[in-house]
Amino acid sequence: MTSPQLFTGQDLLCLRGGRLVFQDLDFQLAAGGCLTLVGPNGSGKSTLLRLMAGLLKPLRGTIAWGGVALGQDPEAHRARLHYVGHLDAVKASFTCREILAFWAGLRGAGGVDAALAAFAIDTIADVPGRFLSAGQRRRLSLARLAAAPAPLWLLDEPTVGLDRASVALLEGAIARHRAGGGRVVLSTHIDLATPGGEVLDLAAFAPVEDDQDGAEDAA
Amino acid sequence: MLRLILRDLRLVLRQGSDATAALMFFVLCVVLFPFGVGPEPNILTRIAPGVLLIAALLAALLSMERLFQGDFEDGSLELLLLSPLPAEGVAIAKVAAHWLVTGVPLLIVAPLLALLLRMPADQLGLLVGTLALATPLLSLIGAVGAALTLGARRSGVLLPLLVLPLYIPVLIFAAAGLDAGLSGLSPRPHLLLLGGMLCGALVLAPLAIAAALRAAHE
Amino acid sequence: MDGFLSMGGYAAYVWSSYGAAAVVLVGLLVLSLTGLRRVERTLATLEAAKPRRKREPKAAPAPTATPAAETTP
Amino acid sequence: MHRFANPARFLKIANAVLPWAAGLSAVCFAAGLYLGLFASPPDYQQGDTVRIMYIHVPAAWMSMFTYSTMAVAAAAALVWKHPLAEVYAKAAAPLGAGFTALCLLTGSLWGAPMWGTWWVWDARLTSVLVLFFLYLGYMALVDAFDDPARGNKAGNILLLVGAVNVPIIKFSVEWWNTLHQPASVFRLGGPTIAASMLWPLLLMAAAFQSYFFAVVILRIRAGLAARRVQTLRLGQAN
Repeated sequence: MTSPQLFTGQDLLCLRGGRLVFQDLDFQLAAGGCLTLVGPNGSGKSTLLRLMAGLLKPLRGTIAWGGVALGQDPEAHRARLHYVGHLDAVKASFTCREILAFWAGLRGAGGVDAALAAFAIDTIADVPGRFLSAGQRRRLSLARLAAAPAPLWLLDEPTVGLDRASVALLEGAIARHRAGGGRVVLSTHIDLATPGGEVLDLAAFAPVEDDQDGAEDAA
Repeated sequence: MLRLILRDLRLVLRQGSDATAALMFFVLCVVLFPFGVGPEPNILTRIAPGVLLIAALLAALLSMERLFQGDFEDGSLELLLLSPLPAEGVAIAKVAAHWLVTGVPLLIVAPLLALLLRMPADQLGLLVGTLALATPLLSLIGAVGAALTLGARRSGVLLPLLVLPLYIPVLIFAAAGLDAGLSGLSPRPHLLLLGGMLCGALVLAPLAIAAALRAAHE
Repeated sequence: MDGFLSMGGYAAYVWSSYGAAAVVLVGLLVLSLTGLRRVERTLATLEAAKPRRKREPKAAPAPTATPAAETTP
Repeated sequence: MHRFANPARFLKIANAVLPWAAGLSAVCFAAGLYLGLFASPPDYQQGDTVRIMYIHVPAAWMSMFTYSTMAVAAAAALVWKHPLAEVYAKAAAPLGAGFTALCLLTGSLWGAPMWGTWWVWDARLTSVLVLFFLYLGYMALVDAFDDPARGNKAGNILLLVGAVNVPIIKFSVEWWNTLHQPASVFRLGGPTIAASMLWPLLLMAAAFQSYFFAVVILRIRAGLAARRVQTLRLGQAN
């Protein structure tokens, strides 16, 4: 799972709903690295994560994995990433084991029980989704990370709804993932122990409000 | 892709609401016609093909709105778009699941209802054959509309308006095939055209659906 | 003159067609014009109300990008 | 839109073209109406109802012209990411729908004296009716989303899907028409129509065309201004 290639972004500029979210943003992430995105609401943390996942295309600039732009081979990029968004994708009528088996199966992996144990939901493995609490649903969504190996983890505020113990489980999983050569990009509002990780403050790349030839002239 | 189809089938079996709703609508819609048009056999036979096809078309449309909605709201669709499975694969799997859930039951029930509408018994084989070609088309074209209206405000009204003009060729050729069968002519040309449209839709519809799904997640 | 008005007995059809044409064409024109006026008025108020933010001196001048998309219709 | 989609140059060109288009349209309408209503003879068969043709045919032509340009604009927006294409498509849609409605109305008014009924499922009229629903579908879809960009994207896809289906619909309606109603009711003379009728027809077609350009430019300006308003409102929000 360790791949020497760098995960890089150059000169990124992103537009959402006609509004400039950030410009001239660069980042670099090597194997084993961890990038924590911080910044006020609306500064583009989720947008940047969706850009990295390939759901969004930047108006300018490129994101590359080992020098190869994402647009070249989107399928390969999707095969190497896990994305955890705000929604937990839990079906009310399926049990935790079935949900996890489905998502792991999509990636041809089978470590379901280990993943359930990693996030302490092996005890409720056979409970249908409709009975799960928010924290349990979130832990089930995070369990997908452990169920199928993928070098790049993109976590959008993973700690929302988690109690102290679960946050520790997440930190453990991230540490194990990074030790194995994987890399993580996450956005968070609470401080998460990510030893040796870098912080990217998106406020530094906010659009400049100059009026003349600035961001939104003569539209 | 098969895994996604099986998941959808299991999902529907457990929830069960969508499948039966479409089927019940089809049955009720067809049964109501004699009360409106009168029981004379020759009228009923004359309008049987049109009634059956239009009821099938509306039944497919009824269950179409929920096609992506469930997965879109709980985030599964986003994860599916980020899985190694290409978006077109997700589209085909969803359409196949929809066809198996709503299309196939229609095929089974249609001959019985056709007898209700005094359709001659020897035409039932042709009816099932025509519906076998038409119902996947209805699922494919309807799915394009469902994907386009993902996240739209009042998609309940919007979806039929988008999809009905595109359903017209399917309705025309299928009804023409059945009419030809009724009047003893060969339904071959109509069914061949219907088959051609099905092949075209099998290739083009997933492209449009995939583009619409990606647009919904931008 | 009345021969012309009666349109050979089809006055109702001919004149209602031209009437419908007038209604549709003029209607679309008027709707478009009023729409344009309304939007440009709200735009003017928004432009005026835009907070006068001083231009912070940017450390690295943003590269003046040439418009990527050719904009002739 | 962002400065990379700088419409300033387009607005300069549009504002230059606008007066010419409006002027041409006014002149053509005046000439067309005069020739059509006064100077040209009634048809030996249809009498004066033939004058409805001077509205019906240009409207039919414009409804198809508008839809095809919208489909091309949708392709430009989706494939080449041209930022102004979708503004054009959204601006032209109501005009297209108006032309289609006008075509349907004048079609039935023109045929009514001969057919004795207001509507006949003639192949062409039926195709125009379906086209009308395609227009309504597009307009409803574009405005059905909170984020206008999302609406435009979905609208573009629908236009491409529609463009692929229009020939199929046309063919199937013709096929269906021949099955159920062998003789078409009346055949327009086509190139053999008298020169005295051809001129008003061409003038009215030119009038409709220039009218379309003038009004679509107005609507594009409104569309761009609305987009600018939305950007400013979002800017105010945070």
